[in-house]
Amino acid sequence: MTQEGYNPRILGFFCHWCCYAAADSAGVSRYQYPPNVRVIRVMCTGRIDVRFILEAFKCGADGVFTGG
Amino acid sequence: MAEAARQALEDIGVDPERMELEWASAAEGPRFVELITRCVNSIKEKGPLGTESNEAEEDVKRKLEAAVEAASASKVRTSFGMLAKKFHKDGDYSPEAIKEAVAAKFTPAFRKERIAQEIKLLLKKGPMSITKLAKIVGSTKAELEKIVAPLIKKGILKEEKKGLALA
Amino acid sequence: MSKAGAIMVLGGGIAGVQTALDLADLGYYVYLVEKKPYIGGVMAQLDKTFPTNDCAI
Amino acid sequence: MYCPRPIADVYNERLDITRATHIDFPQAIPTSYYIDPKACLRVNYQTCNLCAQTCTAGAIDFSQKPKNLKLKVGSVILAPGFGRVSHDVLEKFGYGRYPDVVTSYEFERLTCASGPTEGHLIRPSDHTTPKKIAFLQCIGSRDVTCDNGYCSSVCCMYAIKEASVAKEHEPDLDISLFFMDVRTQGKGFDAARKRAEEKYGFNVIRARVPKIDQIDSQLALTWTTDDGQSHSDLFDMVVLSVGLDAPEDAHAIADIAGIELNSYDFCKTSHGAPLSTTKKGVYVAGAFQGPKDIPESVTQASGVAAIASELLKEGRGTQTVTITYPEEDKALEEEEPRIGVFVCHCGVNIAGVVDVKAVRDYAASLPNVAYYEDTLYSCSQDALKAIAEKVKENRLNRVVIAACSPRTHEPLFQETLRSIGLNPALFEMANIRDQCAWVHAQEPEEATQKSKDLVRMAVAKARLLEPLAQPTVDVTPKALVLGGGAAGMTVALSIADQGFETILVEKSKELGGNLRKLTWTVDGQDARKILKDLIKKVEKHPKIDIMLEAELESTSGYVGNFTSTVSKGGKTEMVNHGVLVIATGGEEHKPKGYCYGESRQVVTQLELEQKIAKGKSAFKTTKNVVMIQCVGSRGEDLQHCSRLCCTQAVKNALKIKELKPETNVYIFYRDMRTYGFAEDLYREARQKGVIFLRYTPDQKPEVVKQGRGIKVNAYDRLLGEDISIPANLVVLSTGIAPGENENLSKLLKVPLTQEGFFLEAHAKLRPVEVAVDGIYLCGLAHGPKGLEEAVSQAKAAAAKAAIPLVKGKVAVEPIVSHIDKATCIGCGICATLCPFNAIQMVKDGKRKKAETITASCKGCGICASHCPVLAINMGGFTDEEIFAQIHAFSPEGCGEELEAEKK
Repeated sequence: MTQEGYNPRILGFFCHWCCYAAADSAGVSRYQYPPNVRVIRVMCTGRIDVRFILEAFKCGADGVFTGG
Repeated sequence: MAEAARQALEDIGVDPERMELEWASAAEGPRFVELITRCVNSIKEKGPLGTESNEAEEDVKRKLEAAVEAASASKVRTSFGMLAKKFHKDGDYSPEAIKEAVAAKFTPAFRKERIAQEIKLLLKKGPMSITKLAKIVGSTKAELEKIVAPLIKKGILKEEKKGLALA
Repeated sequence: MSKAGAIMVLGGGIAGVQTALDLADLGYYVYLVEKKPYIGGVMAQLDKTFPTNDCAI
Repeated sequence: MYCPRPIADVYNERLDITRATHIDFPQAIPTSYYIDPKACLRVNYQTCNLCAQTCTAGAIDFSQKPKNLKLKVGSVILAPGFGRVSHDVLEKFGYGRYPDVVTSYEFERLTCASGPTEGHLIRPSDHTTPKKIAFLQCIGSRDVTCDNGYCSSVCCMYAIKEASVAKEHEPDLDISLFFMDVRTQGKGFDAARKRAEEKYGFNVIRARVPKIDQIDSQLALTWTTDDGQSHSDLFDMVVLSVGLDAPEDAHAIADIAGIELNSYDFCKTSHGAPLSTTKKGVYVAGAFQGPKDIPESVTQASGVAAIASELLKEGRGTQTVTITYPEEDKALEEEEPRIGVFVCHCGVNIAGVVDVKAVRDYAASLPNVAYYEDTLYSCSQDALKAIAEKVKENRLNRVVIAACSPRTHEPLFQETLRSIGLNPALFEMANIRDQCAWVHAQEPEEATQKSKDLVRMAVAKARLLEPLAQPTVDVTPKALVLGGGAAGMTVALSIADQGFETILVEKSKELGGNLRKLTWTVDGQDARKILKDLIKKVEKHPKIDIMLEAELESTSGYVGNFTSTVSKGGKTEMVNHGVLVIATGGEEHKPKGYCYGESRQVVTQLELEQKIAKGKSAFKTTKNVVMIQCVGSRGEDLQHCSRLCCTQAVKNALKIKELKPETNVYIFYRDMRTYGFAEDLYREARQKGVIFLRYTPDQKPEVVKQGRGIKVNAYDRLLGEDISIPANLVVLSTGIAPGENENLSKLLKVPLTQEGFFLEAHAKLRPVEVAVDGIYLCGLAHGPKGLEEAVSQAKAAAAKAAIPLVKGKVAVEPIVSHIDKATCIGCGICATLCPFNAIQMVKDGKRKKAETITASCKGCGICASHCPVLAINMGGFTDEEIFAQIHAFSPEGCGEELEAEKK
């Protein structure tokens, strides 16, 4: 069912201490991964409110990735 | 929080798996890359928003708008807060317990508020009959009437011959 | 003899610079003496450093 | 540049030409041009003077003469680093004759983005890209012919790093590395070596290449491997991994400072006091004390700071100058947002993938952006100054920098903002390097588009940023040290000597830890005397309170204000302290197999040392001693290499030969890792007849019972056949396993590495600190190391731990929760959920309201996301800011007007 050229837009909420740090360490070792994710850094996943996720979809996100 | 978000998405016809909650520690670069790649591919499989409920983009947007409003309403947020407090106290954070508690306490409150908000948005374009409203909103007529009744009493909505309308 | 509050560090490589920083934090005035016109010693000539591979400068 | 006088560019290893007036590299500190007095025509021949005339700032004054300054100082610290291996050693390998034979320094400059070739790896002879490269190890090291008999400890690891970087530049390079032993014994080094070998497919050859010949444009190498076969091959380029020599002016320094040097002209020190020279008040740190890697140099540097601080306790603070920051420009901050956007090239790291100019021009189109610019290295000294000036000139009150990760560089840029009177919270970073350019290298268009989106989101958030106060909190001037081994005692002593109360908590009923099991140190000192002195000093010290048979129950609070409960003999004691040092040590790994435990003749190295301590009588019947290295280590029970077992084995072997020269001693090894000056012991052992046999993991020696005795079967690589040695004593060199760190790690929220040791904040730059502020780490708890390194690390931890105690105040993170009293309905959800109990319910009139304890708040935001009436907002991460970022996420924006109406 995947149309060719369909490039999903995904919003990521990354916790500063863990997931954001994991993303940095993936960068340092130059692992490659698809560029569809845009990241919003938060101090902890606990900060993420259900409103943020619904708002993300409302603003055109096809997927939300919350990383703790 | 994630379970509440999933059930909220389900309520408005969006595939809950579009929202992922994953854990990757500071030292787990490779694991992070797998998670992201898998997430991107799974969303690619699902296609753009609204594919699963084959609704027009405009309808999906309206449902999401109503959902955000509902998630900001203090009644709904209090039920969410109390839930978190209960879990904090008895400490049973197993997925089943969370799923069941959210379904019992949070989702009904959320659904009621979401439908109320969606009705207000729909009626902005003019009056509409109960049956049509119920179909769009995705609820039974009875459920709709129960939600609409207090709104009429409070004078937010009024009944006209063509159906319901904003007061 | 009152103890002086200043210390001289000979050499401005990674060791000299780190000692100077720590001594300043510990409340001492530091004279950092370096032969070359820049500090950083050999480490400044390195391209990347293990393990994080960010630039050595 | 106007200077007509060309000279060789020493910074770039003479691969480039520069002028007498030059700056070595743009990020040099101090960032000013330098006139080389030896080369300058004006200074030597009183001609020219071109530069003085053209310098608009009139900054050149040739009348300046070198002046002698007399400085009154309380202590001198020698950190002159190391010298270069002499040229004649390099000439043996054709260096100087064949242009494609380069040293490892030159290789670093060739691969460096700001180097003479902008990072393109080329052969100096014909500037073509090499296809086959050979790395030769131990050049000017482990080589008695040029009296550098020691091992430089660093070349194996840096060769593998350089080879990996080369493969990144030219993926289809064929690289061979010629090792004698592969000595990658640092923390995490072995794992990195294995990963590099698998990922890049280096061929590792165990042979020492005697000489190199040039055959038309290529270099011919011949070598023989230990199975007797000889090989030869052609390479496009050969890199000589040069070792670390003593500094050229070592003798001059020694005479002036009045200190003694050791036989290799490095500074003479002892394992018990590795940082003190032979003269009191003069200390040494870094490579001048002995060839070492950057993490050890940094550790010793902090260690020396502790010793100097102990010596000059009374002089502390008498001559310091404190920086004062200009008053915050409140008016500017209240004005409507004027954002400055700086997009960084980061050399080739970002600009190599992302079209930086396009991102910069895109930023210009965003609302409220009053200034935009791209910078080559925005984190360098000169760029920071330039950014500060632009912010002042254009009266900017928000700054967005699109570069690397805020986790590493945010404090640096915030410091620049503070220095020009702008609140550091008015700053946001877009991570277009670690999370964009570096990970989408093959997709430049998407990476550029992603960078634009990230900049748009950062600007959207920047628009709403508000200044945040930076409160400071007092520090309890007391330290808590966990673990009473060599490291723990050294830390406690050092902090106490620096003038602060210290509590030393030890689980067992006596101090000493693993040091109790040693009799001699590697450099022959009496370990038991060191132990006795340490214990005496600790017990006698007025400022140290020892708690034996005690364990930490719980710890709460934050740097400067910890409260811990320690249980001792059934009852618990509350302790308030400012800092905490983890020195809980490690254990000797008990091996499985090799008949250990089944026969009294199979012992571990520590057990052997205790046996040797009994003297000759213990070896009456011993004729054959067989030692086996890496038992249970490097991939068996323990993944890591424990760094000191080789040196320990050689030390014990020499002791046996001393007691009873006619004993035969065999040592089976995978890599003899007697790094640093311990190489001399390895040579001495060979001279005394100890037989060293190499084995590979797939042909491990086995210990087999034979009637009442035991024998060792193994494959001898030199003879090429199986051998069997009847042994009276088999000694297993087992590694160092971590103590049970799990519960302490959970208790203090300090992460562990995969091997189970504590994870330090940064391997190179913060080796003795951990992620949690106010908690420090040293000794075997950080990783396996010898006594000398454990003592240096303990002193370093003492220096770092003393800093908050000396300052007396600690600045608390500005990102805390703010509760709006009017909206709060006192439901108490936030207070219950807060994991740091940083919210309390207070009486406000007759109703209850929630209130934040700013000092304990960690800024996680759980309260904000669970407040039913949205009364709580987080500094720097308010709901509006996050919503703004979500809206900026989609290019066409989404219902801004709805957003306005909702507020």
